[in-house]
Amino acid sequence: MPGGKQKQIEQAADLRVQSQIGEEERFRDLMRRMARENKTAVFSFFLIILMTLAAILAPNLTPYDENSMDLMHRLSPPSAEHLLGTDEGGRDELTRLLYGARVSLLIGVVPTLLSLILGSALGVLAGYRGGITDVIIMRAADVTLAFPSMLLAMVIMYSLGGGLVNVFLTLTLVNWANVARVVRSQTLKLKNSEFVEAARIIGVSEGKIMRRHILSNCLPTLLVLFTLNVPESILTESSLSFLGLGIQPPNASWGLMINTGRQYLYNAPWLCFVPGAAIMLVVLAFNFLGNGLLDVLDPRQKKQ
Amino acid sequence: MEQKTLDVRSLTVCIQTMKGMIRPVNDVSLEVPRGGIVGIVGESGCGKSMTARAVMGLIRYPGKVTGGSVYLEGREITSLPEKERRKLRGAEISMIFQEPMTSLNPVMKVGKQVEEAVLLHTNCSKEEARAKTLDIFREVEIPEAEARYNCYPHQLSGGLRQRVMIAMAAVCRPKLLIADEPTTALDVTVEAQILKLLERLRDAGTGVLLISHSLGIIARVCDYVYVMYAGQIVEQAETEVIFDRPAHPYTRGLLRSVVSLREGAGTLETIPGVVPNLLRLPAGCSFSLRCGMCTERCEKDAPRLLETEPGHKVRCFLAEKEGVR
Amino acid sequence: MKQKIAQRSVQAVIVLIGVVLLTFVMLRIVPGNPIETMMGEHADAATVARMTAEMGLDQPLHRQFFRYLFSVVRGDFGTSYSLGKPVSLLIQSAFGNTLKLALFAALFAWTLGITCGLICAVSKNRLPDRLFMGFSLLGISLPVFMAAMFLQYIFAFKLHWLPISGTDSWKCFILPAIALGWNSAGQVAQMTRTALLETLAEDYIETARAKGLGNAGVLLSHALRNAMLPVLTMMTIQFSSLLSGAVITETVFSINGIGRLMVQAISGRDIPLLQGTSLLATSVVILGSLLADCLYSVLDPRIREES
Amino acid sequence: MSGCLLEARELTKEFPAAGKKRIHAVSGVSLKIREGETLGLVGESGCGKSTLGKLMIGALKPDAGEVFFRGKNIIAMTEREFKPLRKELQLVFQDPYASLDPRMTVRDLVAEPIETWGLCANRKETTLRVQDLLRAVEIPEEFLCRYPHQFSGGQRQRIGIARAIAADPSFIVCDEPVSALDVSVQNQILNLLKALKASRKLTFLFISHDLSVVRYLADRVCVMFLGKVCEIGPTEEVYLHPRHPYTRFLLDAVPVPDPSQRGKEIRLLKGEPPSPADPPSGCRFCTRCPYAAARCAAEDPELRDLGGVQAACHFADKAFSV
Repeated sequence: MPGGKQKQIEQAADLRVQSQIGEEERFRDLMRRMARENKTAVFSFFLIILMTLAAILAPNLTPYDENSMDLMHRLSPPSAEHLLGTDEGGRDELTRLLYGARVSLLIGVVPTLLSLILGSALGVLAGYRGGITDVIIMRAADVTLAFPSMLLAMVIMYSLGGGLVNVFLTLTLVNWANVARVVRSQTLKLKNSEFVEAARIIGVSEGKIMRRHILSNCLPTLLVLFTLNVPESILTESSLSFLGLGIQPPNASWGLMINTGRQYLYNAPWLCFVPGAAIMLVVLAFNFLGNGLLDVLDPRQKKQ
Repeated sequence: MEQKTLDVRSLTVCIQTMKGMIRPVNDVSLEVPRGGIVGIVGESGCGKSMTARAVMGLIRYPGKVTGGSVYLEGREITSLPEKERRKLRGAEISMIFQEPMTSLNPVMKVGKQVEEAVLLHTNCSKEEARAKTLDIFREVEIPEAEARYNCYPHQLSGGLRQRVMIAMAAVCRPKLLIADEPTTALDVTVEAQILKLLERLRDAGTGVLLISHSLGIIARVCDYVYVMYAGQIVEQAETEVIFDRPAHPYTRGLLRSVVSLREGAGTLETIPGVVPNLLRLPAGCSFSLRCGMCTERCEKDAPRLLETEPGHKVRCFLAEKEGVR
Repeated sequence: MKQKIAQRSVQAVIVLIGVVLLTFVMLRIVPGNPIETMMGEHADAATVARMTAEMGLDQPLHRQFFRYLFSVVRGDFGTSYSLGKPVSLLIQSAFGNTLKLALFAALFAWTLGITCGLICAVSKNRLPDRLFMGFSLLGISLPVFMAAMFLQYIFAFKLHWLPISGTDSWKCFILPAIALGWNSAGQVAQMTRTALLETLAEDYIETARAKGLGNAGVLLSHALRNAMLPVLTMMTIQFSSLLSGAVITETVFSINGIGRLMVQAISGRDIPLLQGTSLLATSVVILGSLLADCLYSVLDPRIREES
Repeated sequence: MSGCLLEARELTKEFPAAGKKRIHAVSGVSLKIREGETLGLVGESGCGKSTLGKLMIGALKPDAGEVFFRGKNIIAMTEREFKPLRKELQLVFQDPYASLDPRMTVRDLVAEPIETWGLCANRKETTLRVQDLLRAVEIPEEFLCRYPHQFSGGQRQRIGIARAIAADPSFIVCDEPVSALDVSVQNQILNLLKALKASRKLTFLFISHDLSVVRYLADRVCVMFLGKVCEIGPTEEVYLHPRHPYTRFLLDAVPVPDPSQRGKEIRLLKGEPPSPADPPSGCRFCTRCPYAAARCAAEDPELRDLGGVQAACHFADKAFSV
């Protein structure tokens, strides 16, 4: 997660807690407002849907098989037959790209969801319980955050070994701390907010307060974290695969495609730049969407 | 004729919002005589702060002054270029705000913040500016002025911060001081001190435009009062007149709903309903929805501000009739 | 304030010990004996056993850990399995290159980022703002390796303006620094914009205007200093993301730096080297955040008071 | 005289503050609240009146002292023992914006206490009861499924009140319930509170910084300064014949909407209120009090009975010429 963003998410969340002002506080209204004001975000949203569909329907969209080699047509440049050319094994690049999208999108979404669940559970617990629970959880988060994310991912991948499931695990372990920190800081604010105090005075039990009043008020923030963490996961995985530490062949993620294409950078540059462009497009779309959400959920924007 | 410090004529401010155009200040005319305290009173959202900002020239996008003129000692200032306007701000007109907690720069020593105004508007050296700052600190009764000069805002109490704000506003001896709810965030005992300070400035010849929601404050210090409702002035008169014979139903309602300190009552008077949304103002009189004496005419036509007796103007059809009679 | 810094330092040391423990455990749970992996198939059982004992790998894990911790405190990071040299020596020779790369990249990122951020904030929601913000998002979304390869392909391979790889002259660092700084520039730009816009909406800005200051005056004497405070704290995260990016950039441009050393350590299953480099990288991040904290409390009188 | 519902004995609460200081929010406060009365609690910001309110209903644990509810010490109780009393002691908050969970509908908000205490057998009954409550606070029933942000400040405060009375409490602390509202709306809420008190036989602790509002609602009034009680007694008596110099100055400082008083010289208190983190020794008012003698700085005055009114001033029985 880009550092500045995290800060902004935290601040926006804090402000939402402090000032439940405004007329359009409901989520549905906010989404409508975003749709109205931020066309880029809407466009990005549909782009993401489109890419997801393309990934799911990959077998129906291309006549070629993902893994069938055709050594006669190695490294052929883009043509009518192979729209994006072929790779070093003569496989159709477009087909590989579509199938790679499955892996890459999965890698974006699954570990992000896992880290959100883990991070928000630990964050709420740390923030609400305080004391020793808080110290232990937050020190663990500090240790995680002390690592440059790439380095932590490399170390974990090294000890777990390659493969899809391990990539999921690794990215979850890399990302949870950020989520926990944001959720904790929001929980601290919510815990002292009047409506939580009101619930406590009414006699609502702690577990119910955490679920009903705190976690549900964290949801918009979690949504922003989700949209901004997905591209981060995709980027980290592609970097890992680029170093040969991520997905193992014959599975294809976009990062891995770039890794293999790199050897042919000078005679078949499309093998690098096509999946690279795909990564960029997806990441950009998620970032635009996430920023749109953040803007619309940030009460400061409304003030002006 | 009495010398006027401020003369505002038909000032209108528009804001283009997502849901349409609103007029938080609608055709407002007011005057502040030299050495007088004039009050604007109204509930939240009635446009009193916006009027003050428009006079200062501090309306920012998406708000816009769309009409009217402001004369400062006979000189029209709304048509001045921004650069000229800026020279007036802080020197000839200055303003203090409601929240002394957030109105001072947190990372700058308070002395420097006051000094900045001096350096901006006079050609004096740093030493002279510092001396002036310390003088004004003593004048607004900041104890241990030298020590306070080097304090940061968070080290001062609310009352002291408001004094610093007043010092900053008064340091260049402005002709007009606009005080936007200067005591709302303060305790009553401190409030009384700050009001005293404003009276002292008035005695020194500064015209003061005091904005408040509290009739008590208005009664205590103002000579003349404007009552605002939904962006318009609905009644204006000398303070005694307003409290003695209010003519507009809204003013009457406001006065009746003041809870008395002196005697307990059975049930409190209220004005039914809430302040209307500026986007959905009624077609006729803007107060018609909450008015107990609303007639058919009130719902259709908007009344004008008419003089019922010398110095007493009311925006109400009922008062018009009385005036004729 | 001193007390607060001391407190934060203690915290930093605790985190650092946590880091050592985490890397230690992570690297020891790898299946297989590292000595066997290192020596390959030719190793006979006796030699492996001797080497294992020599390196203390036959001892219980907690004793190994404390042994390592003590030697680290003494400045001894062990000997690299794959390169046969002391880890501290390897790190020493690589650190200079990474430092140069990171400094160039940071310089690039901060100048570009802050300038863009300022332009955006001042022209909020108008064309320059939209343009530069789109640009900065592009920066954030571009994977470091793509930027690196793209720059290398265009400016070194096609145009021959700059060297493809190496560390021989300062010219060699231009492309890697841009590739590495690109990402951070986007982040800095966004942060600067947000922080400045937020500051400009504060009440004391209104006071400054009421005082008679113009746009430039307000910006210079009131808004910038307050806005730069949160931007400064970003330095922490910048250290971290620059180091992450350095791993990739150094690989692409064949720069002998810490990042490349890490990649080598991983491909050579070289535990002491990996541990040493990780420790260095995390220390830099932790130090960076400590520095940012100190700076913040120097610049913000409210925090200076707190302790 | 009716029986004592709630009694505080020597309540003390401190909060940690920056730089190892402690904020003395409430210092050794004792007071009794009689069944069915409204006790007004006035004082300036930071005098500990909100903290005292929360201590009285067990929402905060005091550092020292006891609170007796119907003769039982609720501070010494375990959580399980206290639980059934929880619904007897309720609070209406100052800020009608922050005290309602923005993600819940009005129905859910008002139903929460009913469901928590299992007062209704099923959903339908609960909804019926919620409708009754909303009727009691004059919120139209058709707003049942709306969210808090769709209401004005006054309406939100009504919802807050409906929540507080939902479980039929016997004691409610009203913590500045009208200070965030406009004058015209403020009176509607005050009238509502007065009416509810009569119809539901409630006992109020009404906290406010606004002396006029307290005058309207309270049977007795308690004036606090820096965590201590200065004066307590029947409202009329305290307002007409204040014994404590602080009470006098406070009453004098309130701007009265009567222009004939304009220009009349009022004597002002000197200086700023001292910080609750660093209260003066002896009488806490002594640094601002124009009548302070050497004894005031040395000796903390006890609350003394002065003909129905109790005041904590060494010289309370002498007449001051304010």
